Amino acid sequence: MGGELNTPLDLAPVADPLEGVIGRMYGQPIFALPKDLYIPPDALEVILEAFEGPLDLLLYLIRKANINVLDIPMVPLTAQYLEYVEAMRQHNLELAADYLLMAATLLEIKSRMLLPRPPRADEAEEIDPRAELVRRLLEYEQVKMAAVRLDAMPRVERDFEWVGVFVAEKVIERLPEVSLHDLQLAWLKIARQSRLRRNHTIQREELSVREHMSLILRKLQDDAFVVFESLFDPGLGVAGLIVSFLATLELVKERLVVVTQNEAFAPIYVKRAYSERADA
Amino acid sequence: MSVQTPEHFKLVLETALLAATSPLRVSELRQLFEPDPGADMIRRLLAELVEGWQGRGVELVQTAGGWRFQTRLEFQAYLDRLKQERPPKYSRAVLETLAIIAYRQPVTRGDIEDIRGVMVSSSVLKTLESRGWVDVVGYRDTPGRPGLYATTRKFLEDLGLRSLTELPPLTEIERIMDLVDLPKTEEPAV
Amino acid sequence: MSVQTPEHFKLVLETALLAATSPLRVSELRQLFEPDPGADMIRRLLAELVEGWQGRGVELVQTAGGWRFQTRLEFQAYLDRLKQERPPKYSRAVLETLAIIAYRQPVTRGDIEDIRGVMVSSSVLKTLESRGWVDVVGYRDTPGRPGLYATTRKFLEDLGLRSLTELPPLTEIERIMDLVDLPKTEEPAV
Repeated sequence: MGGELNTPLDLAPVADPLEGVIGRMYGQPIFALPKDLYIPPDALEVILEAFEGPLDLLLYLIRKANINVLDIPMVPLTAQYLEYVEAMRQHNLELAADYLLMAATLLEIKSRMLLPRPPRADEAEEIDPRAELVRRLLEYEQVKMAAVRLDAMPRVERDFEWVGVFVAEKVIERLPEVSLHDLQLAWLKIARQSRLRRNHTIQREELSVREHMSLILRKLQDDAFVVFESLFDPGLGVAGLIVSFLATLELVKERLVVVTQNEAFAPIYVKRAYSERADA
Repeated sequence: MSVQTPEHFKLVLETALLAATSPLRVSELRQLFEPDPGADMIRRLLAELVEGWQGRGVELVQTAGGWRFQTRLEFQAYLDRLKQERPPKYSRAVLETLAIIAYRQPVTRGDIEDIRGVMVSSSVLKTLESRGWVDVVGYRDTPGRPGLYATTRKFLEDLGLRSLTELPPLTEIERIMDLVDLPKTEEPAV
Repeated sequence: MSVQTPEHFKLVLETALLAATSPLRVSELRQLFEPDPGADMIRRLLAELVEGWQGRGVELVQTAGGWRFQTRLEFQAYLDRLKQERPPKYSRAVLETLAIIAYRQPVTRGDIEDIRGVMVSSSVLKTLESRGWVDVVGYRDTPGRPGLYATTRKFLEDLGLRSLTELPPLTEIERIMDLVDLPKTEEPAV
């Protein structure tokens, strides 16, 4: 180790041990840097890599020595910082440019503080050369603390899990939905093809007749003769019966059903005019 | 958290199963505890959990891969509502064919073609038949004896109608048509 | 299933929330029901659900994206026993970068470097981006047009926060300075 590393420092002695183990030497935990800054070669890398950069290193030195951040003694701090940087260089640690830049900054502040102050009247406006460094140190320390707190906050997958139970699904084909509005629009498009103007005359009454035409045809599904009267459901009331009768007449007119009666007053039978089976 | 009561074991089991992304075997569930309470204990607690979740929308079931919580099928209809996917739509041909059958029934395929002025493909009618909305209720006495299509009771039920007469009257449609025709002339850009 | 009692509504809500893979907003939960019971009703039922899940290993919480069930912290020690891999631990570089983005957003990489006093490696930002916690929300109108980083909603959700205002407040600079003297007198052991 270089002799300058053993140089006693002007800083206040270390009051408290570090919070935790910062490294291990020959299997023994290292809780704090030795006061005389003698750093065992094996531990140096561990210690230096623990710093996140020059600000972090400076903060460490300041806090360790229990210095008032607002009144940093630049001479000893700069000296100690440079010793660390020199130790890094000697151990061929990759020395980030940031550390060198900070070294230059410290030296500059130090020299500015050593210069005699210009005889100026308005001392109030004089800016402490350390002000910017102090601001950066405090801001960084703030972020450092915020990072620790963020890390301590409960976080999914580390401190808790999200619940998401399996969704049992019957595979159902999604069928299109049709509304009355859809049907209206569909008819609208048909009507637009002007050939269909006559269809506009369809009335509610006629629709019910057509409905009953379908119902009667449905009753005749098995191609057998059906007694005429059985086509009418008395539960429909008079109006319903009339509609059913009109539907039957319409079916006859459109030759969709055949009505037969063997003789007067004999039972009237109704049958579908044609069936698929008859075609075959 | 260190209370080793069966109730607490059950809470841990339940929590692990609710958070799990795949089914958990009894052997895995045993690893939740130290010391190992044994497979019998786990199974007994699982049975109690199954019991405890009766009547809820989620149930604890044993699958080939192990135990897992899953939603009950009866709740699928609700969960489906949260899905963003839009329901499929019928083509214009299908809707127009359906409208013609509804208003002009019973009609043959030829009638539908006359009204629409275009051929009606078999797939259109098959779509409506397989949906159970139309069927052939008879045959017309014309060459080829074409089938007569009519709407079914299921059609009425699915559209929430008691009878065809509850279909919007065509006069109303005509009025709507006039309204719909308006934008053509007034808002050509839309 | 058609019983429209508050108890049944609660079952449906609970089921949807247990099955959801992402938080559900009140507006989404309203879609579960027809007719819409209204936001107030949903909120009241949610409050009852929160109450009903007291003492269990799982709790209903409100995060940035809406409501969701999550396991209670006290149960993580058990759940960890089933885990094959440990969740990632983040380096100080990653955590400090995250803190700067969270508290100072939107910030450029240059801003982060100024505050930390060191270069920020690409891997640090990539770690945060691939976790889905930060992303580029715009570009600053300076030479090179550097990207502006901000935290995402996933960041809030992963930390169980409803908004950035729920982040722990930054230690005030004055407090930091006071800390210099604190350990000597008040907290020597900590």
